[in-house]
Amino acid sequence: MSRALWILFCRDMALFMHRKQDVVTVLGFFLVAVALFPLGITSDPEMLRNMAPGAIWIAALFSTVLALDRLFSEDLADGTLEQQMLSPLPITLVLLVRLVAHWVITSLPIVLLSPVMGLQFGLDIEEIWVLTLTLLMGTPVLVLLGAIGAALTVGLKSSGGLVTLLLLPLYVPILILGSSAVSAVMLDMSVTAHFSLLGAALALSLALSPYAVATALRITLD
Amino acid sequence: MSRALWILFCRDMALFMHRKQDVVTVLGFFLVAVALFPLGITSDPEMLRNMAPGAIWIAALFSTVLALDRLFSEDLADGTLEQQMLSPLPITLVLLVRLVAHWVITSLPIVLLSPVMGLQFGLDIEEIWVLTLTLLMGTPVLVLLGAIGAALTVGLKSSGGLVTLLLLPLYVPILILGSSAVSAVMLDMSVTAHFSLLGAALALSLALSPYAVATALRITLD
Amino acid sequence: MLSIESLSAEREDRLLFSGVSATLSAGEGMHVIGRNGSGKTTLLRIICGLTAQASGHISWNGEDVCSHREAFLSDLLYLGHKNANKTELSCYENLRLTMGLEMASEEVLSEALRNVGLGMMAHLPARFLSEGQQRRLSMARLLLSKAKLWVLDEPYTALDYKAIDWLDQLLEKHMENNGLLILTSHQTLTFSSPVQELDLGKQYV
Amino acid sequence: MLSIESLSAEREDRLLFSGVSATLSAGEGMHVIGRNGSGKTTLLRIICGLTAQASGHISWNGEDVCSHREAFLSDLLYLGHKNANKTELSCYENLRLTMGLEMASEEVLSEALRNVGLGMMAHLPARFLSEGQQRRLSMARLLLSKAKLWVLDEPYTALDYKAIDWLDQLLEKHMENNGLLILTSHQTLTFSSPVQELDLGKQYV
Amino acid sequence: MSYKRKIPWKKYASSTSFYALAARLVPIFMVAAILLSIAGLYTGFILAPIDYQQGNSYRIMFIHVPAAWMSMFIYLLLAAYSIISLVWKVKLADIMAYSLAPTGAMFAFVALLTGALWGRPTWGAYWVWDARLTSELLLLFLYLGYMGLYSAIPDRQRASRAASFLAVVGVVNVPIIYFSVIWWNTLHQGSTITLTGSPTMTGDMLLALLLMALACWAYTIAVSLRRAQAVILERKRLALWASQMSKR
Ligand code: HEM
Ligand SMILES: Nc1ncnc2c1ncn2[C@@H]1O[C@H](COP(=O)(O)OP(=O)(O)OP(=O)(O)O)[C@@H](O)[C@H]1O
Ligand SMILES: Nc1ncnc2c1ncn2[C@@H]1O[C@H](COP(=O)(O)OP(=O)(O)OP(=O)(O)O)[C@@H](O)[C@H]1O
Ligand SMILES: [Mg+2]
Ligand SMILES: [Mg+2]
Repeated sequence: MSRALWILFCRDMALFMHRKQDVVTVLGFFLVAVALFPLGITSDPEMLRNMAPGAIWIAALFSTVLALDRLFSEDLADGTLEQQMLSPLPITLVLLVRLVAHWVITSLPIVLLSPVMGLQFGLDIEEIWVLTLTLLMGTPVLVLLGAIGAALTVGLKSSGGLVTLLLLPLYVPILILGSSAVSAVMLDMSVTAHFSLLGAALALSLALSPYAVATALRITLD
Repeated sequence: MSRALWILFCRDMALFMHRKQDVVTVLGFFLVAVALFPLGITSDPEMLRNMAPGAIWIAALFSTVLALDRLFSEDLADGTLEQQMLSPLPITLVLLVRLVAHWVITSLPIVLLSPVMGLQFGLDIEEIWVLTLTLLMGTPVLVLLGAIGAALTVGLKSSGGLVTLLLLPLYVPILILGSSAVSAVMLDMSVTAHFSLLGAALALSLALSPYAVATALRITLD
Repeated sequence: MLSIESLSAEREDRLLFSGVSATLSAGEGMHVIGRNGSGKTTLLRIICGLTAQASGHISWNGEDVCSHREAFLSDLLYLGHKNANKTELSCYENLRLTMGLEMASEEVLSEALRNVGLGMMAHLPARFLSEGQQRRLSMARLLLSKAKLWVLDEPYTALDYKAIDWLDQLLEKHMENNGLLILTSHQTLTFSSPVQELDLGKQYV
Repeated sequence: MLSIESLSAEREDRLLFSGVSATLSAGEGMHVIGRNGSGKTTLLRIICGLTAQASGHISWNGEDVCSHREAFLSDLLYLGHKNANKTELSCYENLRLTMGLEMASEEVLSEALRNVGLGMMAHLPARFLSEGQQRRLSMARLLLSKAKLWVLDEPYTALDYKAIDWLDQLLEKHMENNGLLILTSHQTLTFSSPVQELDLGKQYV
Repeated sequence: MSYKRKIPWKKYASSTSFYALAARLVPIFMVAAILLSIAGLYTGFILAPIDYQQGNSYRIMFIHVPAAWMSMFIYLLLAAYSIISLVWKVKLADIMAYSLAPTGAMFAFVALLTGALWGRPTWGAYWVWDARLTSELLLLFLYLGYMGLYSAIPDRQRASRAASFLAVVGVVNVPIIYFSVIWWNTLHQGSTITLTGSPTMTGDMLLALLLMALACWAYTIAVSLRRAQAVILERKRLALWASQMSKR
């Protein structure tokens, strides 16, 4: 059983690893998005420093959404999604594994890269720590929630925009938690509240989203 | 001939119009993207006012990139792209028409909505005028340039991110021109330079991009 | 032992077919026929539980497939119109991944590929395969699967005559080993094993 | 009148076929046969100019197709493995759009749809069509096209026997009206018009 | 979840009876809406006294507040119907949810618009990222998402299931959004202006508010019933077409 799941995990990893450009793509998009802020908005260091948490979080959010686009769509097109729905393993577990793999591929690099971004914006070590931690706890939630939207819109020709539209209301609280945690540190305020809330969100979405995704997929595949 | 092109234009419009929700989603995405900035960064009106041009331009850029993802990929998947390459009309014209249609559907709404966004960020009338104008002249360039990347990456399964990567160097100048024009107005500086540059970029991309796109498509289809 | 009781399917309030009943015992085959759009694919998908029926029951070894889903799925192999290959993976990897859970060994996999005539291109990305080769690749799964019930939707599509012969023999063997087979095809079949015909064209109200 | 001179194609420096020569005059057909992966689709795509040949020339009415591309394209109709339907458009709209440049009238279009047995679902989004119905829809284009040269890649796929008969008659008529026809299929064909066979299997190195 | 779906064999009967009922109710509520809004506007814009600090601009409240309230109520209603149609597969519930959405979105939009117009004289800005404004904006997004998804999926049964599911997920999310946004607003010490600048209510104002709220309710009921009728008709047509084509 767990072996089967492990194999499944490897399958997804293998699949992704096979298009290494994907990781590059997501990372690149993240970098680009972050880079756009100084370029487009301001080059005033002080203002940039204040923008940093929000900017980085927004960039991370966009890259997540972008990557979500391909979570199910290809598998639906080439028929592998059907096959997965027909695998004897409990579908929620299968999905959970896939989501974890997806996160490892598309979000983990971002998390690991974020400190560099933080430095670029002139954050100091402690702030960078908090930023990275919030991303580490927040991006899984983004993926888990996003998967619901992706499952609901899979196979529709207008995924991209629609998904974002569906997801933003779900994402706002996370975005707020994440970025405001860093701002709180900037003002030497405590961040325990933020982290406990983030943790709660993570636990909840981990527990619920696989079921939600499974239901959504059943609906859309029907 | 021109009649045929007109029909073609209508074809694309019909195609898009047929999924009216596409327009809605592009708009939705744009709204969402813009809304993320205050949510993620700050709600302080003064700072927001300074961010406004950059924020709105970045949002517009993201929505363009997102929409570009679907410019050719579907047509390739369902085989209509081949059929278009086999149409007796000069391919560059066909492509130009398609790009125009694409812009009308996916970018024009954004341009028309931008004044409202401007108000949300507390810009005054003149600044809003300039913002809208820059978007009106800038977004076509984004689409025309983006099409090249889209055509190059349509074959590989990679998402819009790769396109963004390819195009960032091309996009950045436009972004900077657009947003800095508005900032210039804020400081009561002249914006003629910005506009003439934007115009030049527009003319150039209009003239060249169809050929580039055609070549890229031939390569990917082979 | 698969039994279908008075199954009916509707699409957008339009009745596709109704009152479809059949029982399939070990070693038997069922050839679903009917005009284009008569609902063959829909029927097959309903049997697999991919689409919801409007009414009726399906039971596998006497147990309802919805309530005992996992038991049913572990006995089921479904190959649809789309042949579930990842275009960017090589034939070999494709096969390994789909068969991953059975943990087939290297040799077995390559052997299977050789059997379907893809031995030479085992390490070519699937996107380069021709239509028929893609189909052959997805058929290679049949060689490795231990499932008792095979559900195949137009398996002969795009195959050349040699591949068709090969497939026929394979299906024959499967039924001789007490396997069950449900397939749709517009060709006429020639199996020595008992194969009942289910004509949806008739049901088509 | 189409003439192919010593055409050869290679993929990743693997020679698919070489020295393929043929001439096709008005009213004639050509049936390209060969094992899976022998290069039939590739050949057809080369003829249409979608893929570049390794060597050789193709000329239409004596003019090289590369130099006189637009003249050639206006005489050409190509239907590949994929049947170029927009899933979100209705059958009617699909047909109108693909035939847009010919400006066919309402009645003509609906008539064509009725001919391929989609009359009742003319306004159903194409994504709801079954495989065979999708195929029928793309075949409906043949009814409207004025092209002299038809290039069809496995047109019979997923069609039921009635549709196949219908298509056979249509192709027959096309050739009788001095049309040219190139098609691939794994079935054996029975046309009264002269149809030459081009076997790529032999070339298969 | 089980795959079986019972044939709602009464669906046409029930929907026809509903259609008849609606036909009778719609005019009643329409008239009620008109009368109530006239009365409300009269009390609000003529009887009610000028506000000492805001002058006349505060009178927008009589449109703004009911609209804002409605936009929230309707979303709850929408979610409730969605749950019913998801769990018990009641076609009517789905139709009602579908018909309510546009009205809700409209009210949310009106709330935003009037609020913005109100903000200009009161805050000197059309828009501030105040908690309540922001959450109202997000509510509008929720509506748009529901309608977008519904219209995006061509197969009607799937569309209704998916959209209903989304609505349920959304309603779980509404309180989270509301509080997180408030919290955010208190954290970011940005705009300190909130809606507390509301005038102290006189009897007339309360009455006007009440009347307008009732008017909005009547309007909502009338319009959504009408829309539901239209949907039912359309689906009847489809069923007719279906049966026709089944004939051959
Ligand atoms: C775009 C701008 C605005 C939006 C989106 C908005 C939104 C809302 C919402 C959602 C409510 C209902 C809250 C509830 O009943 O719990 C509300 C009520 C109210 N709003 Fe606004 N508002 C806006 C601008 C304003 C402005 C500028 C004022 C005046 C200073 C104002 C005054 C009020 C008052 C007095 C209430 C009723 C108080 C209450 O019921 O608690 N609003 N608004
Ligand atoms: N949403 C829908 N609305 C109306 N009709 C639908 C819908 N979805 C599918 N159909 C109809 O249901 C039928 C589906 O048939 P199915 O795909 O099972 O046909 P099939 O027997 O497999 O045909 P083929 O031989 O072409 O594969 C088609 O007639 C199609 O028109
Ligand atoms: N990039 C590539 N590298 C190596 N081989 C390739 C590449 N692209 C295509 N091929 C080979 O070229 C052949 C393409 O054949 P084509 O699609 O023309 O076959 P076909 O005759 O149409 O077969 P079918 O009857 O299955 O349609 C296949 O054998 C395929 O393996
Ligand atoms: Mg089928
Ligand atoms: Mg082929």
